[in-house]
Amino acid sequence: MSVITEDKVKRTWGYVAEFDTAASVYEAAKAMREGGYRRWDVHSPFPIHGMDGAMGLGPSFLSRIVFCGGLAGSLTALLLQFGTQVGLYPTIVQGKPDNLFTIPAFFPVTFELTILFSAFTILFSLLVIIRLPRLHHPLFESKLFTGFSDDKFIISVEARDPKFAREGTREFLQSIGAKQVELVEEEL
Amino acid sequence: MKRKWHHPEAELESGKRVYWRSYDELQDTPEFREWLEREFPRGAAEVSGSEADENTRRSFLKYMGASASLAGLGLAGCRRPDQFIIPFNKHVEEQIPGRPLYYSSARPVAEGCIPLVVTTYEGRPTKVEGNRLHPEWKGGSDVFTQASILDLYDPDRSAAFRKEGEVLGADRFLEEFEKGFLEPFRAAKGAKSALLVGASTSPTRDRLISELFKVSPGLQVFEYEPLLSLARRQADARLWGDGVSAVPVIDKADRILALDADFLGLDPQGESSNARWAARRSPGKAMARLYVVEPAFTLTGGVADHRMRLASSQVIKFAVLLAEQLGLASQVAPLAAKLGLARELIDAGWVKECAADLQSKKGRSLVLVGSRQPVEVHQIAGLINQALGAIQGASGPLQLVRHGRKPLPGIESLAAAIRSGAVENLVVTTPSDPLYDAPASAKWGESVAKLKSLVHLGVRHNATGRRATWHIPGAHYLESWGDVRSATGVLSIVQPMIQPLFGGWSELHLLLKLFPVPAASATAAAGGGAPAIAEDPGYTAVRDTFATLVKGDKELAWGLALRDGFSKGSKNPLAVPAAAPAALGFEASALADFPGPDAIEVVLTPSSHVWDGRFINNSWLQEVPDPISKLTWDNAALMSLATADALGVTHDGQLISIKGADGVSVEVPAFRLPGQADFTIQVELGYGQEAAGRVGEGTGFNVYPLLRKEGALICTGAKVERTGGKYALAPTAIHWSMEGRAIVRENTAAAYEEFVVKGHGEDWKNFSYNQGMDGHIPPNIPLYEGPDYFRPNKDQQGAPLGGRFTVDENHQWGMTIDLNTCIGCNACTIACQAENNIPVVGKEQVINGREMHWIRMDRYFSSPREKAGMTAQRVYVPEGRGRPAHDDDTVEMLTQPVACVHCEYAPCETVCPVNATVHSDDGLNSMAYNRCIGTRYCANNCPYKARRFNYFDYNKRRTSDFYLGPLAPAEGLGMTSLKLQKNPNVTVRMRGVIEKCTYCVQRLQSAKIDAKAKARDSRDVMVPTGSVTTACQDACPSRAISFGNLRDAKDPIVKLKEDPRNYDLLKYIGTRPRTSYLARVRNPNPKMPGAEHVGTGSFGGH
Amino acid sequence: MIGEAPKVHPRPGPHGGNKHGKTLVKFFTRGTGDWDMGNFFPRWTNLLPLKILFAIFLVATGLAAAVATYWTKGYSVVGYQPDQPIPFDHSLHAGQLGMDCRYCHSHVERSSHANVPNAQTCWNCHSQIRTNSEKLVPLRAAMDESYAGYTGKPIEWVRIHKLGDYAYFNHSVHVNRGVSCVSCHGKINEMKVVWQDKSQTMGWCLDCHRNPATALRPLDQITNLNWRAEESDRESFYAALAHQTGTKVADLEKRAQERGFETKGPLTQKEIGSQLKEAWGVHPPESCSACHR
Amino acid sequence: MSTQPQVEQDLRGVAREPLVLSGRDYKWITNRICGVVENKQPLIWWLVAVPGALLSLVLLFTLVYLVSTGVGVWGLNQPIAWGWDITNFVFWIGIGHAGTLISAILFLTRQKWRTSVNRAAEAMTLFAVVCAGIYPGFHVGRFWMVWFLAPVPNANAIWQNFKSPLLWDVFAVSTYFTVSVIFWYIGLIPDLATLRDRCKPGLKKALYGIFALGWRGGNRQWRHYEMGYLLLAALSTPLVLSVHSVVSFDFATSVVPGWHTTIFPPYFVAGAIFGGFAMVLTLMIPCRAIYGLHDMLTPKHIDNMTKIIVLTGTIVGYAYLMELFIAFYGGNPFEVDAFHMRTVSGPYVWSYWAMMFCNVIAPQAFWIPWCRKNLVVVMCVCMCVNTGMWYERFVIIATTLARDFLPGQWGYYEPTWVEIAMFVGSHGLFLFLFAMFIRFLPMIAISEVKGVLPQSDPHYHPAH
Repeated sequence: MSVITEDKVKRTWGYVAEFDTAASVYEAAKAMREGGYRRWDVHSPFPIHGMDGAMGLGPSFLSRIVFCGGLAGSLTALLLQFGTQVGLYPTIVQGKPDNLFTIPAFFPVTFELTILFSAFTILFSLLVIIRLPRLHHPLFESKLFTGFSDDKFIISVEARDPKFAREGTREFLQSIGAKQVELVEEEL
Repeated sequence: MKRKWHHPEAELESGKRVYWRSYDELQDTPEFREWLEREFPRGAAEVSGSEADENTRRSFLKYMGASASLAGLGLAGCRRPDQFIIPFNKHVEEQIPGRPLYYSSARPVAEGCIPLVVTTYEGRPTKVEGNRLHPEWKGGSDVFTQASILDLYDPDRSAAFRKEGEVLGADRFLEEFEKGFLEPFRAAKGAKSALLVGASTSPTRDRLISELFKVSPGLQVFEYEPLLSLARRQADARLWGDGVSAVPVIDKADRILALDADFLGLDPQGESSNARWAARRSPGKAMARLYVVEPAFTLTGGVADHRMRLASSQVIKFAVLLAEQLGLASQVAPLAAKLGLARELIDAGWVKECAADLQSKKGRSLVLVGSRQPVEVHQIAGLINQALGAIQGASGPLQLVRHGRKPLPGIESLAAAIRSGAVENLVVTTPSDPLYDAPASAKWGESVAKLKSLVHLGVRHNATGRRATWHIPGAHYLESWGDVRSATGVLSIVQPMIQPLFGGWSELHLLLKLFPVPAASATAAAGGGAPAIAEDPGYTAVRDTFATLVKGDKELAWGLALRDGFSKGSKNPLAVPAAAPAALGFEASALADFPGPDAIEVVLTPSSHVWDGRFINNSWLQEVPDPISKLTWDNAALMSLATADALGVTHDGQLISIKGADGVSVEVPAFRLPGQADFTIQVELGYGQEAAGRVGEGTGFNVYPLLRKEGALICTGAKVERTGGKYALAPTAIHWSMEGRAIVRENTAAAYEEFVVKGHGEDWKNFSYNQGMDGHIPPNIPLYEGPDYFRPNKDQQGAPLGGRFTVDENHQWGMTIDLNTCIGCNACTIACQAENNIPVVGKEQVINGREMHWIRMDRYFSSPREKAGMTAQRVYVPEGRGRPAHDDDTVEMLTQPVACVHCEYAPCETVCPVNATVHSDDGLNSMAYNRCIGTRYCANNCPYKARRFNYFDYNKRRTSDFYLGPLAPAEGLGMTSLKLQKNPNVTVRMRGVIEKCTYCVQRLQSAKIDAKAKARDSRDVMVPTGSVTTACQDACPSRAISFGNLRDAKDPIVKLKEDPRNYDLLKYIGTRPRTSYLARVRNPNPKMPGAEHVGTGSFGGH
Repeated sequence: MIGEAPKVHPRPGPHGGNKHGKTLVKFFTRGTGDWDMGNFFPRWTNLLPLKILFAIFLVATGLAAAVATYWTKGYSVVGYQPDQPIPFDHSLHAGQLGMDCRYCHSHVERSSHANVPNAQTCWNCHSQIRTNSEKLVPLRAAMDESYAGYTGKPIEWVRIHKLGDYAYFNHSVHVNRGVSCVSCHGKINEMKVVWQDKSQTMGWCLDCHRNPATALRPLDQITNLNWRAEESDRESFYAALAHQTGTKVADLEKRAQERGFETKGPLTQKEIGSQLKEAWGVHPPESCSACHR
Repeated sequence: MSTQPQVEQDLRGVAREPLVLSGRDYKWITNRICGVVENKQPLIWWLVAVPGALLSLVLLFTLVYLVSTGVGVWGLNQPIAWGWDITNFVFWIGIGHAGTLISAILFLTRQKWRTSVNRAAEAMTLFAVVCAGIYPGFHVGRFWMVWFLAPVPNANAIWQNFKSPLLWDVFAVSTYFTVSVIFWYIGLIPDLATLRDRCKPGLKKALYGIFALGWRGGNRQWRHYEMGYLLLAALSTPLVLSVHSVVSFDFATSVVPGWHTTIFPPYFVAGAIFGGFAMVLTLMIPCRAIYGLHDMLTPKHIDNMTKIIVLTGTIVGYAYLMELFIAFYGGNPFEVDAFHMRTVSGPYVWSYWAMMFCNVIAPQAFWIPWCRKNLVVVMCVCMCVNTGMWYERFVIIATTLARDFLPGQWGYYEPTWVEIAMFVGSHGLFLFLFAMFIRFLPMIAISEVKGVLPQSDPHYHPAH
């Protein structure tokens, strides 16, 4: 499904459809899901409450990764402190022990490093999961699309979706309440 | 991977001034000079003041022995600059690079000497300590002696021969001096010439002067120092005959009455009085009792059992009243008639009980009189002492020593002779500065103007030196040969440690120059040895004298005297007094009235900083806080609170003008202190000099104008009023009260008897151990056991905690400070400063509260009224001074040296984020300067506030340049010679690091290393008992500081730690300090008025 | 409106930004023109973050490795081999001629410093031997008063080993307690020109202070730089040690066994060191104040 | 204030007032908030930014002077080794708590009104932590050796002392800063996308675009994003509490009477929230007026925050009294004396009572509804609290050190011009950074405010 224009090869990426209100896009999302679409998304200026359910998405699995990150932080901190204070070069400060009993003194740093590692895990795993940074995206070719960051609600459907049909999908989108529908093509 | 670096040909700095000189066998050979310059290129570079070198020099300076180190910052990759090691060409005997050498010597003082052992590193004397072998002194020194080493290196010392102010080279000066002064002098056989010398007990000087009389019969000799007690000499001569002085032997007295006599402090009498006094203060044994009558707190008054504050001019009345009580009424009758109100104003009960107590210990009682008291008081005291049987030859507390020196006329006679034209040429060698400190009666300025020529020999280029026709730089006592007798006559040789840094002459050198050319002493050849030493002509003179004084093998005796620091059996004989001295004709002069608001009494005292002014340029002394007022860098008019109120003085530092009886007026800042006699103002002499040097410039106020007559240090009838001005004083302590906390603990001898001697079980704890909060410390229930430094490591691998940390099984260091014998004299503070390279910060920084002394002498006042109600003295006066709102006769002074106490559980350690201060295996709280980043958290968390922070580059910059930072001149000090004093075994700290007492860890380490090196393949690595001492311990004149190895059962410290008086400062916090204190014991006479308050300073609070 | 074909612009291909030589700055600051719609960032920017990440990783690793290698005393100090005024050959004197270290470094057993010898020490022999050698000119200038170039100036040796000014090392305690010269200075007896052989960092000091057994040797072998534990005779070592400590050889051997050493075969440094440490009570300090004060 | 009658009406309305007034829609919100960034800044902005920049230079100069010359340029001395340096550190760190706290705790507790203030508060947090970090960093004697605090392997084979509260501080503060930056940045991403999409191509668009990371606002992103944000909030909450607790450990774990107090951690945390909210109000009330944000920063917001201030102020007051009571009841005379000298007889009594007035008395005004509504009163009280919180730290640090165990080493401390200049300079830096924030970043979280509009509920129908 490629079109050759001048010297460029273009490929149809999909459709974007614009909605005016959260309520309408919510209903439309339900319809999309019921319509059997798989590769589509709802773009909104803010996270719409209940949209996950409407789109049929489960809860995020980010928390499990972060737990591992936090655990790594705790262990790093304990290892660093115990290793240096008891293993590598024990020193006597204020008659405090240089064995297991000294661990309570390590709690603050352990705690902080747990948080720090967790936070970094959140940041980096979030970026990986949502595939950002990605500065160039076919959706940005669309005129309609940028409205998502202002006051519009956008449903995008990818051409790769098995249910995608050049005309059928447009009509479907219009039928579920899209105010405007635009074909998005990407250059190759 | 070997890489080669090619270094450029080293440039030899030739023609630069070399300070590195020493009397050593090979001294002054080219090798030696080269060695000195090359072996220590950094030292040499500093001496030569090379800016380039200074710029590359690291701030952590270490004056290493035979190793050169000129470090750059040593960045990676870039090679450090090449440094050189320059060994001697020929070996210098006994010199091992890196090891100190110790020599005996003595510091001459007016009426005797302080025998010393001097530490030298490769020819540089760095530290003086009391000579423990000396039969009379047995170690110990004083604050001036400790600081005298700094004078040696004072860059502002007189360094040039001057003719009429113009600097001449030594050779040219000698030539012109020979022609211009010496030849005419010799030709005239001393006619119309006079010699003005300081007080000295040097047999060689006496011999030279008497020989000089023979060849120069016209010569006259005078003696002057402003603080000599002419009255005492006069009284001694009248009472016991010429050439005899009465020397108190304090440890033979059971009862001592000090009449305005600070014999433990600034008015020393006898020998080693502090140690002797301390020896008699052991509770449980027969304790001596000390009564003090004085106008203002002195160190002696501070430790007195009973103290009466009484104007100095009224002490004579007290003496008369006492004499009456002791049955000498007839002798003092002419004075008794003039007592006036004294019978009412002086507490009769006090006098009576005091007299009774003295009487009760007949033969063991002693009355001492202060130097400034008039001759009458000395005479009365002499009578009393005789009546009390104090004079019993060698066994009595007062010994009549026949020294045989003839008294010399004073400066007033000299001035008269000058004005009359009898003296035209004057040679001044006195260590004082007559143009600055001569009494008004001498009209010295006027007299000097009449002189044809004035020769001045002085270590300082002072006012006299500036006025002199011929000024000769003097040699420091560590630079010159000499000899000296102690008060009882023990002969010591003053050995030079180094050639005169600035080419100065000793007094003997100058005297010898006055002889006709084939010098009298040159006839006696100095035996076969050491020709090089003969460079100082004093050497032969001293040896000649010595030869006349000893019998037997003179060579051996000389060697022994040099080694031991004294000549055996050289004590002066004792005189036998007439059975009863004839009634002495008292001058029936009028006795001064009690001072009042309109007629204030001004007492001029020696300064605890600058003595009579001669130490004005000694920054250590300037900065050490006065033991009582805690003032630094200045003198002030000390007055009681009542006096201050009467004069309208509301804040310390307000300027007052003191107008003497004859109209002379001086301006001084006021400073209020408790315990002073009302309407008596005490001011220190010696300040406000114009020709002072960079350190002393602009410090303090000159009160010598109030000195109207020689020795007239008590000025009555002065008018005092505020001038409206203010002056910034720099006291280091702003609080008087212990706030009811049992910090310095004391109790009475009776309580000791009750609780310790006769007590059972834990009764002893009631004496001092349980004072304050320590009586109710809750039990400590730890989760884990802390390290036990006294439990043996199970195995070399094992540790008390199961961790890796092991303790040193041979050494655990500990210290006790006996507050009973510590009088608070500061000798330890200065000794510590000298030993540990502690910088001076200057007055501005002292005002900012940043003094660096590792030992701080805390001083508190307490009185029963304070104890009665704790709120009474919690009055905050803006400017940060908490003032007790009381001042009464029962006020007591308590002193306590506080340094790092080396807590086993040290709060400072746990808070350091970078492990810069941790515990060592031998129980030290060690401080790694090179790891410290300077968060100062440790200083905050130290309950003893013993940590000092280098807020600026104190060692690198002049005190005036601190705020300029890097903009200040790179070598801003202009004081390079001062660096030669530094102890090479102690890091010189840079800015931004904390420092504190280390227990002289350099000494401990070197002792441990020596023990190990000696042990070789044996396990016996314990440091021999008593072989390691700390600097403060060595310096303490009363042996209050004990230090030792707690793991060595033979060490006395172990016993002291078990003393019932032993207590830990702030034990409540649970820091387990290694330095503990022994509580003070006062020995009040229960019959005395106010006796119930004595020794209760630490009672009542917490 | 729906389905309107987007405008097509001549624009860089997938890798155009780079290929067409546009600098990033130009790219970001290009004028608005007709770029009001469409992707602002070219496609290649999508890979940019990964590339940057990778580059940072590479640079950081390289930097760390470089610092760890070159910014250490091991690199900057070890191997320092300056020219000396006299090319004194240790391999000849201490090696071939077998002179004891202490002949020249005479105070090493008494002082913190191992002194560099006085010129007199050299002169003892070299007033007789090789007096005319070119190499010895500085010595003659210092010592030989009959020499034309006599100056009396001492010889300036270039310092090789230097610790921080705040570290107080003491030779005497080491050489008297079984630490050989070779432990810190390497095989000087094989060096023609001396170089620094060990980094002499604090960590390096501590390695030995924590495990002194790795360095201790019998006291008569301190200056024998060729001594090897493996070549020592087991029986005589134990006999001497037993004699010195007043114990039985059997006890010592039992101790060795307890420590896990073979009691047969050649001795090892570990075994000797551990026995000597025990026998002499060697307990090197790890406290700061041992070396810093 | 055309909307005022409307507001009044709304306030009189039923149960919950709307969080955004005047029935504003998405477009309006976008335009209004982005407008602040896109339009020219008003004169007053310049009046803040330029002096702020100049004062930052003063700070820079004093820091150079400090490091090159020595800590002695401050007025510190022997008993008082910490003065304005650590006072300012704790002060700024305290202020730095409100931001993350508002973001995190209010987020976790579903306080939707946070959306209007959290962005600015978080920015304030960061800038305050920057200001705070300067002090402990530079207060050390050898600044060039500060890297000793970092546990890196080194040739000396020595390590840090992990038992030191100061080292805990290093970890806590740096963690706090890092996590706050992450939290703030993650929150910013959607808004940066908004700005990006509104920008014309150019450098600005490039920068916003880069930092927006190509955000497309798809729900498949939002769901992870929301989880990430929630987790960060969950982590930040204990972090906030821990940081000031750790800061308080600097004092609480010491032996100094007046510091050695177990009440310190909660007391410090409450104080930090207290001071932080006051600072948020101090900054937001002017911003609201200048940039016309009345409909988003409603009286309800201010009312809520003043209530928190009065609550935390009372907690702090309780802590003050409790300290005194424990000192009295504990019977440790050193502690009794320490507090006696703090409150009655010491050299800094005035600062104690200044603190007492500012922190405990002044906020009591907020019990009265009129005071909570009157912005002048609110501003005055907030300024009082800002001052009072500074005094609190000064009282704790200086008065305690000036009078501790041994009267022989008691002292007095006053700041030098360098300390004063640094203090003023750090305020300049703070204001400058805040002005830059206003200028370049959306000061209200656009997407979050949109999210709390009634029409954002997918089940919202205007008819009802």
